[in-house]
Amino acid sequence: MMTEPLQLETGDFYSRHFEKGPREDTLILNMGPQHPSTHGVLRILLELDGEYILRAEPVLGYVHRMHEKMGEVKTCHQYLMNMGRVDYLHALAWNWAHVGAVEKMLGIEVPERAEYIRVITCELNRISSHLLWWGAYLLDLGAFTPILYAFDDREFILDLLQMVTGSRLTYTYNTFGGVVADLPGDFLDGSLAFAKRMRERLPMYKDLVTDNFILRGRVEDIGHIPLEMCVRYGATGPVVRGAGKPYDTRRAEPYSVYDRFDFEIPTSDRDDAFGRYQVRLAEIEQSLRIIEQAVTGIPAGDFLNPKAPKKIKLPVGETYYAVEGARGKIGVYLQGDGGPTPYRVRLRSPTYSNLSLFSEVAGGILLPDAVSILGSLDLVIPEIDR
Amino acid sequence: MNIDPQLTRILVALVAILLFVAANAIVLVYVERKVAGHVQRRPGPYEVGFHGILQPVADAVKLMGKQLVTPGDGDRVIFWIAPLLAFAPVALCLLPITFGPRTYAFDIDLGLVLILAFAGLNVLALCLAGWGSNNKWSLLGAARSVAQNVAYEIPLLVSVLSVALATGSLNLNTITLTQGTWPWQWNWLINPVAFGIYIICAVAETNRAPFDLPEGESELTAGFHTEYSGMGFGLFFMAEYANMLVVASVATVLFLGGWNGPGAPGWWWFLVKMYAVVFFIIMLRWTFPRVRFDQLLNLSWKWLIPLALANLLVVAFIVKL
Amino acid sequence: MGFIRETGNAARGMWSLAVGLKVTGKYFLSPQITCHYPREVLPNMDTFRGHIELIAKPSNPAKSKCIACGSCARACPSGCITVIKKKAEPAPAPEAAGQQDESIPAGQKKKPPKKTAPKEPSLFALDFTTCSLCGQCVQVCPVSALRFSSAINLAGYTREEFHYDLLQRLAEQAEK
Amino acid sequence: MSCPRWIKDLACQCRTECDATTYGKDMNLMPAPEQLRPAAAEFLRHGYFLEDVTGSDMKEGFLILYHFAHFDLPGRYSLMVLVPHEDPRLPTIADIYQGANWHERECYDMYGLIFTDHPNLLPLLLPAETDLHPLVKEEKKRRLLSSVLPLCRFPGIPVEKQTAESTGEDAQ
Repeated sequence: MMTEPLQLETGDFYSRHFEKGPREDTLILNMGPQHPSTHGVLRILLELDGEYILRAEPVLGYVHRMHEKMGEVKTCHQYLMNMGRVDYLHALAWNWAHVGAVEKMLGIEVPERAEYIRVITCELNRISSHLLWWGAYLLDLGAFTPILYAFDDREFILDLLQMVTGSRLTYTYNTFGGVVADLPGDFLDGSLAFAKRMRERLPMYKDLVTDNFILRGRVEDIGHIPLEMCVRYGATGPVVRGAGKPYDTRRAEPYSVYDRFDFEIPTSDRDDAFGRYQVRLAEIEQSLRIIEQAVTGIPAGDFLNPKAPKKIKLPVGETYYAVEGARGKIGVYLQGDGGPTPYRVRLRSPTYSNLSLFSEVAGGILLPDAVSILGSLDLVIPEIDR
Repeated sequence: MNIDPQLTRILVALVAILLFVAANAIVLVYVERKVAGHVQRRPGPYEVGFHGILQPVADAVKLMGKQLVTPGDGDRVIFWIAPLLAFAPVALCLLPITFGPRTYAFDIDLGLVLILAFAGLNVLALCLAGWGSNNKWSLLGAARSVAQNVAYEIPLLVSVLSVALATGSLNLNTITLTQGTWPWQWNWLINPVAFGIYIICAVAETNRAPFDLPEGESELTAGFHTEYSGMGFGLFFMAEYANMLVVASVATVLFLGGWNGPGAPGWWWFLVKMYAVVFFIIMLRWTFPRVRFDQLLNLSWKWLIPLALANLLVVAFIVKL
Repeated sequence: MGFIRETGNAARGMWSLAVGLKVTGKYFLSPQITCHYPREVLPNMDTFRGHIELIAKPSNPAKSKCIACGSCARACPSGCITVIKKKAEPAPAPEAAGQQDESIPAGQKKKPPKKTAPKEPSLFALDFTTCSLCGQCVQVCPVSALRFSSAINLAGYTREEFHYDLLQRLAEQAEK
Repeated sequence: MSCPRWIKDLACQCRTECDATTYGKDMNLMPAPEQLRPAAAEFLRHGYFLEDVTGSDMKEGFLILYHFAHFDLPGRYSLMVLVPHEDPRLPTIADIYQGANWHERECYDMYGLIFTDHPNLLPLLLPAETDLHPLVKEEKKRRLLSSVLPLCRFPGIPVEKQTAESTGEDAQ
């Protein structure tokens, strides 16, 4: 007996909007929300002619949790834990952004040692985010082994950060006026040992992958994002540095003690996926340099400003605080009205703007190239949907 | 009624080969996962049986246990013929292969032609699978597999032809005999270009390693076997390993001197060389990313075919001298 | 001319593939680095933050330092802590109460001095299903009666198995 | 902080300087809705990129902030547009800054702001069928503009002090 197929009404709200009249031989395809290479619940509506993409339209909102409404309902202390869940790959940068915004508004001054601790842990977190990006990008391109080698190194960072913060992915370590706990004894030389080991491993990354003939073919000369497009879309981070502009919030709007360390802002002049790839690998080395300088230069002293207020009442006014995350400029915009909860919290997530330029870049490319470009943008979908 | 002794011999050989292939497929699944594990510095299957020996058996039982699902308004007949068709030609391909001086199933003069004829049947199975499962992703996978196999069939034939031309016969036994006992007398050093082209085409023909585009997981969510689960997927999986066996055994016969070997020549040398080639193909998979589709075709049409033809000319010229 | 450069690129490409194979070959032969979880356990499990637990009084391990002020319950963003203060004993000893009544002239009826409720929780429950381990309760506790346990291997079939009664847990620890 | 000359004489209703140390911004410009597009075009011409578009619900109406920053020059400038509650309509800048396309769709999601001739004004983050705007506050919770952003002057909005009791009372 033949069960007659369910009469599903074809497509949903978005695919009906995506269809533009009768099509002769093109194919409307849903890439996502369950797709192995969209790094989470991102759905992209594609109109394919054979394997060439005519039109692409990302559809968002599958992992939207309304972080900004929570910001208006919770007190500042309670909102700290949300920051770790917005972008779990670089949670400490988001922690720092929110804490920095409130400190700037209230004028809480952070002791030296806390600033150094924040720099070290944030840079370690940036390296772990770049390592995971590298492994996942290679997985998208079909190489199964590099992600295991990247996780081999990343485990060291997670152990170090677990020693300090107690958790491995979603940290709530920075608090208003400093950090929650002081560094345990063996953290500093642990991070130095990690830096040394990582430097020995980077040539292996280069031999196995960067010089690989097949990878070069898959990554070079696709996904050209010129600087002018970065301006129109507001793309920041490795995307704009890949386009040749050394724009890094740690240098453009120096915050905390970053102006004491000397590190360069790696850029590349080829503005394609391989340029962004090179920029991120170079950034791992720069972060190692920062960590080493910070570890040698960390002063003693208290890790939390004793006069930091226990109950935070945001004063009247607004503030905007930007931090350099692994994926770009993270911004927290607060409006206070004197009450215990902020009046408005706005989270500027870098991947949101980085992904918005995909539909312009994706015109006329092959499907595997679209996967490669998405990988080179280093997407974290919860950060886009917030 | 008397049955022609030749026929009984072929039937017995077919059954033996099918058993050999089935056993090998199970072993190769285990070997591949162990190699993948060790390359990624993890133990690989460890829990089921001692060091995971029974893992392939557990997988097979699990796959058999699963419900046979046909996708909604997919073509039921084509959908279920495809896996059978993928597995069928393997036994025939291994028929003329001479495993040892006396252990061969069927000594016919056109052994090579028989193998290459049936090797092409695999692409039909992938195409039917892609078309039958009424899924956009499988359709893309099927289209890719057809273009890929067509593109890589020609350089395969031409490189094999150059070897056959050099030895003067298409009979696998004579090809093995013409190669001496020592490695430098084998064809892979006499005719290295053909060997290189053959290996690349062999890997592409079985949709393995850098050329696994028809079932490119990260792009096409599993390509032509997206809708297959249970024994349908199991058969495709076994077919892939069986084809790898075919390709490796043809490589050993043509280029690595078949059962010749320094010590006492025999079928064990053949197995050692075959598994070496299989190990190389497995290692390829765990090292390289996937090639893009147009690069795949460019590689064949622009590089391998001209190179193979040039090689054929050179070999013909040398043979003429 | 282009053809020479092409073959040059191809040759370098082939060499890079060989280098890649050498790297994976080297790692194929090097020892494994993973830890077989059920048989071996990583040494740094104690620094990992499990769910919160009460700290016992130095004097009496069965009693917690908690004064049931409820500031942790208020500070918790997901409201997963419920603290109930212990009630005062309902009936003060009859003769003590009766005697005070006569001594006070009937006119100014002073309430008998109520026995003050002891500063202890009668119930300290944690709903670990919604806890996000942010540590606000540990920070905000005036007498620092809470800390993170290192209970990591938590498994359960129903949601209720993750509703912990921390007082009972403290009592069990006291016996050990 | 010296603001570039061309920002000082941008056509807008009024502007206030603010020091970057506490506000993180150098100048707030308050253009009228119809002056928004030329101001945005002017910012693009000088190479400023749009950081984000933020909505905020005040007593007087919806306040929409556009933050601009530059890859080379320091300083952040914001355009603030006030739109009444009953008719939340303002021109889109998605054709000038394509990055604003999503931001505006998100403001449409959260506040119900209508951006006239936006290329595809569909809900971005919230489910398409439901028509709810979560970030719109109840009337009781809304604050006067002057009590949240004292530096902002909009013509026609009297700058009377918000009565003391409402700022202090607990928002919970």
